[in-house]
Amino acid sequence: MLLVPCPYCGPRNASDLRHVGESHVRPDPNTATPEEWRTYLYLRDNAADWTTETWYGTRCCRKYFKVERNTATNEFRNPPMPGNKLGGKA
Amino acid sequence: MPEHAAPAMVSPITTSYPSVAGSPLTLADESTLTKTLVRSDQAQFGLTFGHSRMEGDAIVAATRPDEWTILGAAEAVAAAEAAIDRGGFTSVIPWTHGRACFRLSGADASRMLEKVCGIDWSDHMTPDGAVVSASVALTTCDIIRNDIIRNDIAAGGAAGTPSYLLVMDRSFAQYLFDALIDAGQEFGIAVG
Amino acid sequence: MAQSNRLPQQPHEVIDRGSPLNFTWNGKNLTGFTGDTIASALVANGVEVVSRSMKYHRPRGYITADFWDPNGFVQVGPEPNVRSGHRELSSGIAVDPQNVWPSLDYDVKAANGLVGRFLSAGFYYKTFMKPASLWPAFEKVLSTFAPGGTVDLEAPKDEFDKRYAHPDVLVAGGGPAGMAAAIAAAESGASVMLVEHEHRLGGHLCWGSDADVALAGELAAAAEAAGVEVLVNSTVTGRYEDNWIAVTQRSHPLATERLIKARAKVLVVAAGLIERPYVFAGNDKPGVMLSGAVRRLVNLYAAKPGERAVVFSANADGDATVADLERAGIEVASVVDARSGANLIEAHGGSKRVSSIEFADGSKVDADLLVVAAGWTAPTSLLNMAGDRPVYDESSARFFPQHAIDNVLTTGGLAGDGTRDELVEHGRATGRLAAERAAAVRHRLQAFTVQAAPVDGDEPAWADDARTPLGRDPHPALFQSTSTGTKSKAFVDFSEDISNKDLVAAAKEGYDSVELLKRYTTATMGPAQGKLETVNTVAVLADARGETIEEVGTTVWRPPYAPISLGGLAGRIFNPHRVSAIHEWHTSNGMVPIQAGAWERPDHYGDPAAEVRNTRENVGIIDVSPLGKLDLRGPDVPKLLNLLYTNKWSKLPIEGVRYGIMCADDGVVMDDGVTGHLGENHYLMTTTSSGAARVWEWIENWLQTERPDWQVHVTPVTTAYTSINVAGPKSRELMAQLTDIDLDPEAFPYMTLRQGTIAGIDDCIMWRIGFTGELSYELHVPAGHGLHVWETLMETGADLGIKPFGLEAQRIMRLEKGHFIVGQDTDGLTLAPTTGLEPLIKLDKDDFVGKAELAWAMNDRLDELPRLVAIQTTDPTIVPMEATQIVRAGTTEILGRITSSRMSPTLNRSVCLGQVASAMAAPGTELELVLIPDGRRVTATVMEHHAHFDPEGERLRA
Amino acid sequence: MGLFNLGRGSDGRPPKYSAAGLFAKGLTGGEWPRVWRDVPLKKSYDVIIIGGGVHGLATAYYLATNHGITNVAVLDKAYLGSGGSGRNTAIVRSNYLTPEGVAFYDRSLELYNGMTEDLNINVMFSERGHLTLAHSDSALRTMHWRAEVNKLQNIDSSVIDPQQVKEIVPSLDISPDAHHPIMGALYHPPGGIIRHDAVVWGYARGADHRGVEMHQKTEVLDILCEGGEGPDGKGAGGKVTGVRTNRGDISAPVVVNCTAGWASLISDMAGVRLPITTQPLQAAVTEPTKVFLPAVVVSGSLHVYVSQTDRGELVFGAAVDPFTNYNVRGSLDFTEGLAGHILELMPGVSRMRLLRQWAGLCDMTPDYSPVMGFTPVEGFLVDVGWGTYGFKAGPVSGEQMAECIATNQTPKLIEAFPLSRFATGELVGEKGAAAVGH
Repeated sequence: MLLVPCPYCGPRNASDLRHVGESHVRPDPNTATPEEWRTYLYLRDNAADWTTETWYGTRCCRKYFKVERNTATNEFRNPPMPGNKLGGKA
Repeated sequence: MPEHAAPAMVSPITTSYPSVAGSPLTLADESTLTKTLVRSDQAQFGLTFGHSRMEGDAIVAATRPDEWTILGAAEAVAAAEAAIDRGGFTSVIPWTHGRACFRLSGADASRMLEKVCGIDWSDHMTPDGAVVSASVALTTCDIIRNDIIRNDIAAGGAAGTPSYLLVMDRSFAQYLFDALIDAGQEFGIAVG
Repeated sequence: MAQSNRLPQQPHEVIDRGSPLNFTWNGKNLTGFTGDTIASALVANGVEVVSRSMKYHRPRGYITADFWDPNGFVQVGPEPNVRSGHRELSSGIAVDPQNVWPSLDYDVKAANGLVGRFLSAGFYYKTFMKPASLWPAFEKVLSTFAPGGTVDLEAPKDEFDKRYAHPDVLVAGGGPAGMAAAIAAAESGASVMLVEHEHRLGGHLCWGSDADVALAGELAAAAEAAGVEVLVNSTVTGRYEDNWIAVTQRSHPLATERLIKARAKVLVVAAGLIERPYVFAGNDKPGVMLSGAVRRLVNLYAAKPGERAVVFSANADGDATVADLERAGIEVASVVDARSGANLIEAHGGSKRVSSIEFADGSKVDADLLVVAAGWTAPTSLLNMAGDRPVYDESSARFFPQHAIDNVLTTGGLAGDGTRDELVEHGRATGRLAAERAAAVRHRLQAFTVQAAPVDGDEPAWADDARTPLGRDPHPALFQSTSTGTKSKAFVDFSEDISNKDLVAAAKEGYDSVELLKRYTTATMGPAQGKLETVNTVAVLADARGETIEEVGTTVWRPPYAPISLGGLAGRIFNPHRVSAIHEWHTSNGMVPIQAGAWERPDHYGDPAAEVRNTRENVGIIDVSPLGKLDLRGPDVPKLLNLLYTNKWSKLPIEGVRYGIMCADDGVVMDDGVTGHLGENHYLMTTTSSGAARVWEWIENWLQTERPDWQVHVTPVTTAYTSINVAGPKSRELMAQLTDIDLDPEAFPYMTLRQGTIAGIDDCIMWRIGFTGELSYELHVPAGHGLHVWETLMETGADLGIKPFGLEAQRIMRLEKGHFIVGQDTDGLTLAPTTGLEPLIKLDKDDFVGKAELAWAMNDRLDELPRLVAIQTTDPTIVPMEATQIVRAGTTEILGRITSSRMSPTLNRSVCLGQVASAMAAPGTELELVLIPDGRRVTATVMEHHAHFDPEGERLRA
Repeated sequence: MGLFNLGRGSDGRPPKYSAAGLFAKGLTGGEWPRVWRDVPLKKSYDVIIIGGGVHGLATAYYLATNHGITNVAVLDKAYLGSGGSGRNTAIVRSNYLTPEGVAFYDRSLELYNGMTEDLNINVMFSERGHLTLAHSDSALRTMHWRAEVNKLQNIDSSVIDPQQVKEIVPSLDISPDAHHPIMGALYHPPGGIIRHDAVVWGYARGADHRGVEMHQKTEVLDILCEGGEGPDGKGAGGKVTGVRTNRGDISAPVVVNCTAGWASLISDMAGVRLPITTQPLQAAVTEPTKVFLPAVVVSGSLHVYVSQTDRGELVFGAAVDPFTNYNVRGSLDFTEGLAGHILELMPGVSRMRLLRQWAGLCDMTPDYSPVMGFTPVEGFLVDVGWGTYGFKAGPVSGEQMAECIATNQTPKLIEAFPLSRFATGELVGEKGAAAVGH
């Protein structure tokens, strides 16, 4: 069970939160071209690396917050896990 | 139009379990307590998220980063509401009917919670007064550690006995009550 | 004779000879003692063959006599695949062999042994191909070879349980090093959980010398004294991310198995070593045993593994076995020392038992027991799961951990070799280090966790690993003997019946990487998951490729370390269940329930059609408490509503109620409902029952991430209110008796709300809307008084002919009125304007969710999209089942489908909603339907209005 | 030279597999030739296929057999079948929701049916029937929807009632008071399971016989392009010239991305962005017992599917993990949830033990449908976005991609799946009622 560093609650089991997804910006619907809009809707970087993403504290603080997670190792940073020592992933 | 008398509010807990005096672990239904929800961008009661204290005879708990819950007898809650800072953007919402409330008390209360909730219930991580929202038997609860300070056997033992208030959506209350009674068998849980 | 092979009292035996236990083996009555394992009891009773092998059905006896014994699987009552080498004997159990037919002694399938040379690994990929039509028959035959026991599907479910734990230090393995680590960690102030796979602490000390046994006792007592939580007969089955540790406890008094989920700050792996079988001809014959098996049987259980032994020893444990055998009075015919280059060639013997042993020097010795001490396998599973890739050490002929992992420490045999004292000292040092690091993590956790007690002082520095490493004893590299020219097979994988020749052949075919070899031959795929087989498999492959074990590399050990029962994994199954404040009343008044998500609610009370008629003629009430309700407060609520709904909200007056439809940013319909303006900066939004939680998160998302400057407080009040819809021509008359709110149509018109006292209950909300199409009032009353209001309605309405109605009646009435249900009449691609609500989509608003896509769709491609229309079949008695397909006449080209259909009690004809291609959406268009289930084709017509009944809505505006 | 290039006839074609052959080898102790050759990597090929799984190997096989294009290299960074092809739960079916989906998967099933003879290797296709359980009215409605779409295209698929479900799978609990009552099921007799490794090896062997080269432990580090609008000539308007691997550069006019898990990363190398998020799909297997489960059982709302192999192991799968990541280690939460759901469906199996768990990477697209065919970069084709159903589609994807490459036109069967649909917003209807259906 992943331990997610919620900036409001502290580290929480991932099952108490919901992964919202890779953070991305919503264009102005009045000026966006279809291509820009659908890029916002459908395209993601999906990097196997550090990714800035949004989580929601469904069963804790009910806050949306951004974290940086390495999608290859599932390590978190910013906010840091209470010591990446907790991770010990390789 | 004929007069209709308003009866007392009804708890969602309708099944009855035998109540055993002096059992080591008790679960009490306190759903009819008066409850008020405060949402505010102002500091309230000098309490930050995750902490609670007594405000007179009412319990005041910071249940979310911008949210406070007041629980107690009607008068006590009314008194506590007087202390709300209504400046800034503040909403005071009646919460009595939306939420059910149980009190789990006894020396084994934290070991009991370990069976249904993934939070670390040790004293240093969840001391008396701590407030945490988490999944309890797959139902989201606000849990307030509110140890028994008075010597009260009925409420589950002597002064200092660990005690937790579980506050949850009313519609889940009966399910959760039954689930807790079931999970508590190994500690001889009884209805307080 | 009972227990013919029970030895006289052994100095450190764990059986209680004063407490005999009866059990049956293969139908025969036998006796053992309390403390016996099933295996030791069988051996003590002279049982030599306990199972038949999977492919060749060769007779097999115990080889390791422990949890991992590939031959020791038995059926115990309803329980298949019981590890008889581990499971303790209990009174009255029925133990039976598995994988035998018709009997253990005479097994027909043993005939496979004769054709074995043709059953090379992977043979089934190469045959049973023609004719293809016969494969199912072949398959049936093959499946009778399925190894393993029988599942008793009728047997009652056992009790299973779960718990969480948060130990500072969790120690996996209760041998000398593990116990010492646990003690030292606890003495350093850490909370410690010590998990031992076997039935008692001590590890290999238990079957060791007097001094070994004494030390085991001292350490166990010290652990107890230090306050360590000790779990025996429990296994650390997995290490997952962030030190999430799975422990299977088989020793809980109330539960057959209990899964403990521990978030350990530091994990200490002290799993010890597993003795490795040696690959040589005949190595699977009953009577060939590893030294550990013999020492357990003799020293712990006083069970005699044979009469005349040959010991093949490459290490101290082999040597010690000689002493044990002699002490127990078992003849040791010969000791062969691998360290001086001697080697085994073949174990000869009949089908049931080894009879003589042939050596490399050509000599042959008669014996019925061959003890093999050929070396060790390091069970590095938990380290693999933590990301380590252990490396092979030539001189010690085994794998060792490679990387240091911050919060996973290793001690004991996994870390190296040493004397008892060295192992204990390394364990202690590891325990102290673990406690120090745990303290640092604990300090951080406490500092980061909002509800935790304030933590004082600076965070302890991360302790460096200053342990004196254990040494590594040289050990001969014994994997496979040169069994050339021998007839009998040399097995690498006993449970899968894979010989070294099979592996070499597979490698030569090109399956020459460990993973491909595994997949092709199924080597290491059996119940021990490679603990006995992997290293030998790698060694044989290395030989075949002329490479070193290091070059070939090993495979990844996957969780769990030891199998967990499905019951244990499931534990206590929680199924959250929601009911309204009126639930009890429904149940005692003939409710036929329906499960709607987590909600249990009345589908009807016996006759939904009658409920409809009564509501249309008199008055009916329905409990709609599950209706999602959100309390919205703040000056920016109108902005929020304008953003979330496709229509406009700025001008909704206080006491006004309005319907709205919500889309996602791709324009697809997400939810709908009415929202009422309760007072200044105060609104009540209703959502679909199933959408309540989603819409709440959706709103929070917009407020928190996209519009953080807006002042809106959203509070879920779904069950703060009991919601009751009072519908029917007589509803006004009824309500007039329960409230002093002015109900005059002029004073309280359609699509407005009032707040006040109902049936003596204050703070009720009442709004006039009409999902059913009737004059109706939707009441939202404080939930604690919901039952009172409901019962008062029923009493007061009695003479008006009031009847409750359920979900089904409501569904019928809304369909008669042509109201669609999001998620039933719409789907994951339905764009808002195609639902017939184009007027509700205000593209002139500056922004709303979904605007961009809807604008493009409405301008460019609306006529490419399916439309939601009302449909009536030509034959009014036909009710086309929901999901009935609409096709181009006479073809199979799909043009749409029926999304809702019912027989209308009001119109006495069937009524439908459906999605059809826009070309077919014009009123009057004739459609062809393919009925379910018989495929009969009937015609239907697209109607002008969605509403089949009262399209002008006079009734609800009455 | 490879290690064991043995046993080939002068024509380079090895002998066929047969019972007789087995018998002979058994008597003589003779050896079988390599299943595929181990040859040196060339500097250039006509077609380079990235990904040595079912999709890549099938594409190579059909390029060679149907179109005579044999100067082809299949590159895999690990060993053949090391990705999704060896990690899936080997279920095949064609009872999809949309006409385009049904037609596509039905062709795949057809190819699977003839595969044992086509490839001369026993892929052990077990046509045992596939049940998708419904636990609610709405689920049942969706089952009917699928059944009707299927029937109209002559797919054997129908909705059956709880009693019929019980007759097919006696171990299921159909009592109405169950937490998740079984209210019916979509029954698809042609669905079943197959030995997934055999499919991989069969295509590899078949392609090898016709001259295609398989190169394992050959990782693509970059895709070489020219003329594109992006950096290094990558991106729209450009064309592919080859690939850079850990074993050097290889040139080719056509490069096909047949990877799963890394699909979006590989495409990025050509400057082509994909609408994909990568999420692990977990699976697990129990210890073997005597066979008692005759059909494949799926519960969409419980997110679990199960079948029993001829070896007697129960094989489980679930829904993809709830967050994107590239980690193929199994999780404990998965096995817990899985066991809970299975015991609700089949209380009798509580004593069976979970033996092993693993995960594979799935490339999820917004409309639960693949992305196939041409991209804005000339010569760079994709066969990706296979979500949780890539294995089922392997054969037909290979056949269609081969045709796409050979004819330089998009075949009808995959017209619904172009990358361009995400720019025009015309998503595939599987999104319509996207329940997990494996």
